[in-house]
Amino acid sequence: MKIGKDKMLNLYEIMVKIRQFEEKAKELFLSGELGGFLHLYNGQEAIAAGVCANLTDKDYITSTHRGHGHVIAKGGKVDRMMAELYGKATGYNKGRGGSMHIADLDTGILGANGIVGAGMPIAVGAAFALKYKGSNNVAIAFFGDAASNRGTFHEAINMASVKNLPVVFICENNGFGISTPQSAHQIIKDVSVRAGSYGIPGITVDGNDVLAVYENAALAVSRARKGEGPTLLECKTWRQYGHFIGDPEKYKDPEDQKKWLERDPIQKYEEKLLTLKLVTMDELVAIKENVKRSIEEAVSFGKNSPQPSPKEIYTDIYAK
Amino acid sequence: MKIGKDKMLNLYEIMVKIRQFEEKAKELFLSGELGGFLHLYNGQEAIAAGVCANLTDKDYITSTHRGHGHVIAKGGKVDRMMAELYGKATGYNKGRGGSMHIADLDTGILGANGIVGAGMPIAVGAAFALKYKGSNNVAIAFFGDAASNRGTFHEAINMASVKNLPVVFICENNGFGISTPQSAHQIIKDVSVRAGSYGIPGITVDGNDVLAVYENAALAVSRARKGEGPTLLECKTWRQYGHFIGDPEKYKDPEDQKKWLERDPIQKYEEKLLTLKLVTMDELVAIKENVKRSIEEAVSFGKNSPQPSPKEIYTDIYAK
Amino acid sequence: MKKITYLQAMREAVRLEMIRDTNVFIAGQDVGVMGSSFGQTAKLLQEFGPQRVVDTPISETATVSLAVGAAALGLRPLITMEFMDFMAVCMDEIINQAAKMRYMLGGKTKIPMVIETLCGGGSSAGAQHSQCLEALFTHIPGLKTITASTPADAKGLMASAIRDDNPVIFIGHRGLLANSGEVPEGEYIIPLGKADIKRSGSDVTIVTWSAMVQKSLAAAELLAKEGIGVEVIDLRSLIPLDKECFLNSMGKTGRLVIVHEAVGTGGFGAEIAAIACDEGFDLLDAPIKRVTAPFTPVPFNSNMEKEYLVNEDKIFQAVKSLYE
Amino acid sequence: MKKITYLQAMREAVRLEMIRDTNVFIAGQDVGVMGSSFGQTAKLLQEFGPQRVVDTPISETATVSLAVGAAALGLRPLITMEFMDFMAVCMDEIINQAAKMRYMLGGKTKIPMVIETLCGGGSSAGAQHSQCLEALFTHIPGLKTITASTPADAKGLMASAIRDDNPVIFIGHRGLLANSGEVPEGEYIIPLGKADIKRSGSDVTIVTWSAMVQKSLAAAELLAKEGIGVEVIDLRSLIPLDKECFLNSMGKTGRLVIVHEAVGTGGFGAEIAAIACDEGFDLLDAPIKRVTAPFTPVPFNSNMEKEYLVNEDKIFQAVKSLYE
Ligand SMILES: Cc1ncc(C[n+]2csc(CCOP(=O)(O)OP(=O)(O)O)c2C)c(N)n1
Ligand SMILES: Cc1ncc(C[n+]2csc(CCOP(=O)(O)OP(=O)(O)O)c2C)c(N)n1
Ligand SMILES: [Mg+2]
Ligand SMILES: [Mg+2]
Repeated sequence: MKIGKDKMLNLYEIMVKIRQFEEKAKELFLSGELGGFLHLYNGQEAIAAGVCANLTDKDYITSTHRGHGHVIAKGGKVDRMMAELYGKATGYNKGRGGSMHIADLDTGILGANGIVGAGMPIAVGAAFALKYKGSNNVAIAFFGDAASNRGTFHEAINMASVKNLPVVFICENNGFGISTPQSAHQIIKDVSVRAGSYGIPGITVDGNDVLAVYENAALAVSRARKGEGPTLLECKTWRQYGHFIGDPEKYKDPEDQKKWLERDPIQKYEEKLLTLKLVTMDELVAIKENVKRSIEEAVSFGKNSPQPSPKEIYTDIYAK
Repeated sequence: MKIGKDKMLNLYEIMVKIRQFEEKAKELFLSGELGGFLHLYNGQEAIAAGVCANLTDKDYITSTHRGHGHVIAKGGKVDRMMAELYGKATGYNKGRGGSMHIADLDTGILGANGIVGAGMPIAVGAAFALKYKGSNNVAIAFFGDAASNRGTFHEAINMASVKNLPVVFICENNGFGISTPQSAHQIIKDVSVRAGSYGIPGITVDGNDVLAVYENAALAVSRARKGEGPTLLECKTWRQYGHFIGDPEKYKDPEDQKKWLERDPIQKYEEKLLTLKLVTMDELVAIKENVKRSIEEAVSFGKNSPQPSPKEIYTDIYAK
Repeated sequence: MKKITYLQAMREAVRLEMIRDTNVFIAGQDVGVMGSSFGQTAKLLQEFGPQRVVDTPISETATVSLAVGAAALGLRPLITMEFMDFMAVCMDEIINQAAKMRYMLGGKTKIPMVIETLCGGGSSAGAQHSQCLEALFTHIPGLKTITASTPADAKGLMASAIRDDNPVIFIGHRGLLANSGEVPEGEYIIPLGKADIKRSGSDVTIVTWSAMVQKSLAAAELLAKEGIGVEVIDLRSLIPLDKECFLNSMGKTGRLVIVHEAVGTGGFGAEIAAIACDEGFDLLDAPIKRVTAPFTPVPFNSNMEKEYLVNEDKIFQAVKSLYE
Repeated sequence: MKKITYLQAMREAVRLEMIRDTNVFIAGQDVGVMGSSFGQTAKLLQEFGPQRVVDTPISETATVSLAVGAAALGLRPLITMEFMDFMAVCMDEIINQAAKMRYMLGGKTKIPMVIETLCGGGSSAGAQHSQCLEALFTHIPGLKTITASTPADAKGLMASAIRDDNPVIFIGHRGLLANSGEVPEGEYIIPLGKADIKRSGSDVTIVTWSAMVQKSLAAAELLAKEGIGVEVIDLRSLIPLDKECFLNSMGKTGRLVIVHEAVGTGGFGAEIAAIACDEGFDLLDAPIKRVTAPFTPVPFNSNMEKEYLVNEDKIFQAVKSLYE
């Protein structure tokens, strides 16, 4: 797989953007500026970045409760996102959705989702429509290891397989569903083996290696674009924080946590870029600084945007 | 696997009993004596017979809309069943359930079920209770090929696997869900491959060969009894009639129908018993005659039993 | 006007909308070769091909969500669910996804989709194949919930449902499928949210829908003989609800009886009563009566089921009780 | 009496019942090591072991059915569902299996099981984590549906729910978890089906439940200052329903206001109104008012959510409107 320097730096920038967005969101949440629930994506950045780098605005994704990373990688703007976390009128959902429901159809983001496993079959519906219209665009469903035990996983993938739809199922196996370790929710080690139930390819990759994710997602996306049907791609990773901000994480083994933090996807990628001499440290720092500015702008955009009128709650329940 | 003559004849008798029960039910339904929906088991007798021959009254089964065969094989009495088809007070459900809901907890029959796929996780619950109580009894879930695409299939088997429960999942793959051929509802050929998704054994057997079913079910049941967890056993078979009585079956290829009728499970087994010289034709005829008498008695029991009082509908909604 | 059956009318509306708009497609179990269990989609596969008449696996959650995703991208799915009871297996997809998506997105999408289903008892189909569960949907903002009592209504409302830009639950009734009646040919649209006065009268208002319209009309006939003039209002659309229609009628009659096949407790009839005794309180001369199924599952035995179901006599008695 | 929180009271009841009857077990997501997201099952794993405190995969349909099967075999499962909204994913298991099994079997089994869930808004949790969906269950014969507004009620009703031989939906409220109050120590049972008069008054009857009890009491306080005596009835158990309690109260007051957090249309408040304007018609001096959420999904923005939720002022205004 050939990948140019621009793309490689782009992957880096996106991962950094996700990381900084999440750190800022955490800070704002802990200081009481943001409400609701906050599920952070830290540690999993390579997956959203690596997968979405294969997509255009005309491809679609469905996301999860842990959706910020997917939205950023798919082209969501951090200011509109931050405004949505603030519940402001300028947010992607005009303040009506919040962190768990960010969506933007213009960039192909069908939405984060508060119901675990609900996004998968919606992505199948998007893929159905793309095929129906004769386009060669694709749909991507992101979901977690624990979500792979919901009936929707099974029904969605079987439907996609039997209808040969252009959809890629991305399992982000971070080893936990809230406090429940993978070994307590399924006895299989690799979620990708479940592809066999639907006669489709199933692949497991290192989800902390953005290039591995990128390359394998490229293959899956290209299969889908060529009309060869769905793929199940599992990316092994680690949730660096608790399930939500506020979770004391007592169930985590500190050894595991340590081991995985040493394998931080951004750190690892930085090292690779430097080792390959593709960039200088200065370039990386410049990227980070740039991102930092954009996140700061996003925060002030969110903070300073107007509140929606409370009376707006009575609108948009029905179309027309 | 050793199997004595008595058991072999017993298998035969049960298959014959199921067949005759179904033929009689069809006749009564077409003549307008029975109401509701009627889904017949003809052609699949070897499965219920072969599986249930491994069970005692203290083992449990959950069944489907096509449940008569399972109930008979599990020890259900044909007179109480026929009375239930008639909706009579003496029926297993006092006339409140009908064909699609026959149940009898005393013989471990947790019930036919009108919702496709609903029985599987209920069997898992029974298995949970059996393990909880420290017994070595098992639960069996019968279901069809098309039911294997419901989310309940996935959730039930994963739950059984991760909790290591004593349950056996019996897929009766008769090639259709109503009019939809297997190839149109899933691209896999063998439902048993889905066992891989749960790290449990998956086996496919000829569902028209009662001894093959018996032997493989014996292995699966004994695994479960020994605490070794669930098995997925797929039995390939054929629904000799339409989905329900009244279905014109235009979707069936007459060639397939012909081919499968030649492989009728009862016919084949008769031939085997005779070839092995285990029985004489006279003995077989005697069994059939006996069964015929019992079915006739069942019909007159059903017909002559009292109607439940309509006012009874207001009872038994709640316990106590 | 041509006389056709309720079933044919439903199918005709679907067919005409499919001709009119290539974004309309059907997905459901056995909709193709078999034309569905009751013939709802007969021959549509031959006319529109497998891309637009899509047989699905028994995977209701995936099927409803397929519609949600496809609708968000501009298609207009019609999903079939042969028995309303089965909708329990895909409630999340209906009430948490389809119903809420537009709102949660700040109004920046629409989800035009129809779930066509059949409800109703009377054929010894038992507790899991006979329910009228409209009340599970009328409580959910974002859904429209409609019913039809005649072939003409079935056609006009189905066409409107398909053209509507929101998720619509179209609830047909199995017991009405074979009824025939005059139905306008060609394009025929009945706007959602308009009730229909199926019989005029000035003494008592009956508010009802679906198969209970016929039973109410039969009871009204009997009551007329006793000198009681009954106005029978067929709500047709439960959400959106045409409350002006029944409040107006109450202004005339001062008496309200609500008739539905579903279980009474928590049924949609309670909502009608609640509106009536708030907004129509001053119009009321008598208690509001509901004639409904009792609070029990649907029994199999046909005598039991008769006891369970609403019939003319129960309606007749309820109306008469207002005069005691 | 000891003062403990609502959350502690729920947990205490569960714990005592687990000590009392070894057939009682808990199954749900993260009930073990984590003790559930809000601490509902804290330390029960340590006390009762993994056989009786069972962490489940995210498989609600399998979990509810596990309870149904286990209950049919004589165990007494308690299933936890952290947000009531999630119950949409296992509706078939609740309404078509658990609720109907006993009836369909001619009464020859019982299904003693509890689903413990939490409802309610007020924390910007959004449209899929804030709903009050009791009306989806109160319409289903075979289920009992109960709520609790105080720590003492939470304890007494939870204990009864676990001892009940039927499927019970126990609906706690997230907004009440941290409230504390006096709770009897040791075994404490409140029979299901008995409403509780939380405040006496002779001018207006408020029927309410769950977190709206507190709001209603607050409004009653304000109304008292205006000389309006409000009787606040906490239904506690919706099914079975203690209609005598509110009909009696109406006999005294002649005025009824119903307050609930759920969406009004098709909410359980409609059922109360429907009963009141049938069986209590002659007692009524004024229209029946409902104070509920509007017909919209729950918005995220906290000002919007405030606009959405019922509060003291809305209740106050509704009561006052009866005097205009
Ligand atoms: C149907 C449903 N059940 C339970 C929940 C509560 N819940 C939210 S996230 C979560 C864990 C999800 O784990 P996983 O799918 O692995 O994703 P991760 O959180 O690890 O990213 C649970 C149980 C829910 N939102 N929806
Ligand atoms: C959830 C649900 N969806 C659809 C149906 C309607 N239905 C009844 S039987 C059936 C086909 C079942 O096929 P399979 O599981 O292969 O069993 P078979 O009928 O072949 O024995 C369908 C679609 C139902 N009862 N429940
Ligand atoms: Mg996870
Ligand atoms: Mg089949």
